[in-house]
Amino acid sequence: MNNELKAEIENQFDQAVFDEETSKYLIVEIAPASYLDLMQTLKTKGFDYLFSMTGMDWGKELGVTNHLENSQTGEMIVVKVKLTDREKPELPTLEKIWKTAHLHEREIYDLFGINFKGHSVMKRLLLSEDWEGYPMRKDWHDETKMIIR
Amino acid sequence: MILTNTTNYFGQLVNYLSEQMGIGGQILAYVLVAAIYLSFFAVAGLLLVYVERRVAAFFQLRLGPNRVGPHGLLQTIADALKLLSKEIFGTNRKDNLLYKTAYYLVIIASLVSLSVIPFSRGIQAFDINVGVFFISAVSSVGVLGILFGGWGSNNKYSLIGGMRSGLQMISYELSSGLAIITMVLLAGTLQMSGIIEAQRDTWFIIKGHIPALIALFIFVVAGTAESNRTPFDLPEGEAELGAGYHSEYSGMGFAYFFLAEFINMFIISAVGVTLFFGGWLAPFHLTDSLPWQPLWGAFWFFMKVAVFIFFMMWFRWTFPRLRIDQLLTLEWKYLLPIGLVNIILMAVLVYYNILISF
Amino acid sequence: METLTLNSSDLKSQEYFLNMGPQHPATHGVLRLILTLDGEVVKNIEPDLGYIHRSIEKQCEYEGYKQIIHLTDRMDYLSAHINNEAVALAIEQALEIEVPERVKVIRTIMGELTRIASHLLWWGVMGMDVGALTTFMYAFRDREMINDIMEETCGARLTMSYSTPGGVMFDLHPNFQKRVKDFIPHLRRVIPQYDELLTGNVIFQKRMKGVGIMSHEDAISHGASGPVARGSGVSCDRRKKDPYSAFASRDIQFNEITFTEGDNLARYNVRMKEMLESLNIIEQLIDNIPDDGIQAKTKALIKLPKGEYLQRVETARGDLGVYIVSDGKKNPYRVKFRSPGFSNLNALIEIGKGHLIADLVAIMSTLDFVVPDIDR
Amino acid sequence: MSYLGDVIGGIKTLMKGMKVTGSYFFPNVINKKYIITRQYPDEPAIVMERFKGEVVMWHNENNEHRCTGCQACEIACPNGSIEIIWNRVLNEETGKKVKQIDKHIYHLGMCTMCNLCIQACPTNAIMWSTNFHNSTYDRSKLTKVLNKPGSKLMAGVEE
Repeated sequence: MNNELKAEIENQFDQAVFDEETSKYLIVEIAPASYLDLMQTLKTKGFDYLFSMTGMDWGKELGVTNHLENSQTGEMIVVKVKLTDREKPELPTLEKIWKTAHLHEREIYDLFGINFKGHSVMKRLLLSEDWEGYPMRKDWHDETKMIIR
Repeated sequence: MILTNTTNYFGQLVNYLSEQMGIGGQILAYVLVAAIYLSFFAVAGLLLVYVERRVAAFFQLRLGPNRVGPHGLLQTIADALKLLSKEIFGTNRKDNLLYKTAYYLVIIASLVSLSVIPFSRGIQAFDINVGVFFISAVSSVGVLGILFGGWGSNNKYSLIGGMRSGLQMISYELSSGLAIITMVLLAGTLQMSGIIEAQRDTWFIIKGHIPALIALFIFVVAGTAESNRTPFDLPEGEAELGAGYHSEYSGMGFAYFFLAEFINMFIISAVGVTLFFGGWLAPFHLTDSLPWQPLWGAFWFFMKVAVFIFFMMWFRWTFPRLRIDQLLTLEWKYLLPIGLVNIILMAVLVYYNILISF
Repeated sequence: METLTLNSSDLKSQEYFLNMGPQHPATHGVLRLILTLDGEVVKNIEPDLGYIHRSIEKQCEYEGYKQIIHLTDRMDYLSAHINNEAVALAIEQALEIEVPERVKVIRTIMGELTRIASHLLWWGVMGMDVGALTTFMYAFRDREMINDIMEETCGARLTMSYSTPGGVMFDLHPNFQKRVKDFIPHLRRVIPQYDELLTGNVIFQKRMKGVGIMSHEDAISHGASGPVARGSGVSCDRRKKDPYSAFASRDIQFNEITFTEGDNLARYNVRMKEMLESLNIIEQLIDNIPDDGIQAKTKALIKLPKGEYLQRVETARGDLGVYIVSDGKKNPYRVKFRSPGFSNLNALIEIGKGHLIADLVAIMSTLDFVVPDIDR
Repeated sequence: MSYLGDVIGGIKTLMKGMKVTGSYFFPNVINKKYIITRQYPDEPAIVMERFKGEVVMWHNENNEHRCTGCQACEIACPNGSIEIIWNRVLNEETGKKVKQIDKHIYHLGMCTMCNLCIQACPTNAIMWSTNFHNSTYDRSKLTKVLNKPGSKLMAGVEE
């Protein structure tokens, strides 16, 4: 199944990078431009359950790791998208495809500062509006609020 | 003079003092009676709060207040003292007039209704010839207080609570009125003492058999609703509205609302006992030949009221709350039609005298 | 400063805002909902989170792997043990440790006890939310027995920190089996009482039936999991779908409870029936706990190999995902807790609309939020 | 007919609920049969032997403890609740400088009772106490020094 899927994705999205080493699930890394298309395609292929959206800071790039599940077979696929622009990172929203993306994207916006274009309420969720910076980024540092041993 | 019953002890007191001391004596007598009623109000209210807490505790596998005084009896007095000493504060931009009038209206309504309740033979401040009607009229003034409080506090939760309360009271007045009228058909009088006298041989709950039972059921439901208790505590609706219409009251303002709720419960029970269970009459004429008749009457009256109140507490600690639309459905689709049919049934029974009497 | 995303110019003439929470009896903690109301009808819901956000994910990046576990207790404190287990399993998965059978069985029994305790608390609070105040004390009486079992073995009543990578902290207390065996018939006896007191009650039925309907598709799209999704007919029990601990190593017979109505009553019934299923599971395990040690060999300082690991377990609230990205150091590079409550909250935004406030409270209750779980 | 059926069925379910609460109420009134309240200060609290109340250091009657000052607990602690102040003292017999604790400081206010320090301790010097009377009016009182003043390392622990 994995290989079939891989081939199909490869056909449609030539810039997709696959990674089967680091995780027990198939990881697809995709450029931001074809991110929405890929997710849409995956949904039609039966991956209808957006398990989680994880904001990531890989040091240089920011990004999102999506865990998708096929709610029938229980199969999982991981979709990663990396953004090199740390100043104004932008991604298209998945809200239209999965309703659960609504809160997940707000959380990622809040903690990582990735702006999801087309999201209905792109506001801070956990932190207050006057918070400066995005605390889950690796370069975020606060002498008073963080004590690192 | 409205005072008609010559065996009325309060009436005798007024007459005696006014004969002795003229107009001053009359005023003194009125003040005395008022003082008696006010102190009864306070004591009964505090006692009911204690009983409610204790009963609730036993329902909920707890002990309840048991530290202050013997068996915790003084707990509510301590609470009242605490409430007295509390600072009174409200919201910004509240409607001060309505906000401050609210609790007086509520408490006056329940105090005034108390005046026509016959505690025993001759112990009744105000034996008016339209007693039952008077109670249902006056007790609906209380809803004004709740509406005032809800609106005046400038708080949306209070407002919702107040509005719910208005809706609920207006609806359920109807049913309780119908239930009362059903029983009045049996008595042929609206006077409280008259109603009790009519039950000397047979209590109305037995005399009126089926329709009386239905009327009792309607009366209990409507009465519970009128006293804003679970399952009809929507105006407070703790889980939804915090505290509803009295959210923004503190200190004695809150205490008045609280006391009035319990006195209302007492009044509803007293009316229920008077209408259905023969008021202060002893069951099976048990104590009729004993001396101290008025005291025995009071004893039986309070016993019956206690049982009635206990059932209301039992409801409260068992049932979930209704939703506002279900509340109205229950009233307009169930209680009101049943009540109307019941009144006709009762009328027919009374006309053809198909009643049980000993 | 202003966190309201709606302002009064968006309102229609009949509508007004109601700020529900963060301090409100029905929000079970510090959830804040900004409601747009028309009369009592909810037109729009906007959650405002973060009142108990402790940044557990960020903290984890500065902790060793063993030290993460105690933080997870504080997430969904009602299924603390299952959270511990999830992290432990994720680490074991990464290190490819095979834990002793005894550990698996202990973890499963503890997990099911936690689930029952959580559902009991939910049941009590559910009653409170619809106005039946007595349910709370009855549920707490029975939950107390589980807390005692937990305290006797784990040393804590709520935040157990009982699982460690490769094993469990302490061995079972000698009284454990006896206490659990006392508890099972007790709960079997009281659950019919619960049904008589609340489930069967006509007022309760009327309050629950047909309220807050979430369709099968919506449940999937909202990412709902646990009893919430199973109330909508989505079969999503991780214990069945991708078994872990004793569910994998033993042949445990139990049913996945699903209802198709998707309303409040369905979600309610799922949880009520799940308690009995959990009792079944415990009954099957309690008599034969093998005796092969409580700790697999682990290094004192755990370093996960480079890579990323996802472990999903079924907590009392649903599907908890622990996603660990490791770069081979002693601290994780990134830890994400995909909490079930967070996705279920997403469902509330939609299914709460168009209901009365009283119904919204009931819906929130059947979605069973634990706010620290949402905020993390 | 379903109208009347509804009413009667509804009342029946209500009576069932009242039966349940009543079955607890009346025995409670008579002899407090089902009451679960423990009146805590009067009745002692039931604390299990494993209850994780606070970390204490075991001392024997000669005021000796088993802590070698290895700092394993300090490292194991997730939130820095334990600080050990130590110095090296010359051991008269062997002539070597040995690590010795000066103060074993324990911040109860930060402790999450996760048991990692006790698990980490190689010499079983620290253990749980079931004491839960930990509330104070002053947060600084929650910072405790575990080793008693003047206490020494027990002989033979070092090996």
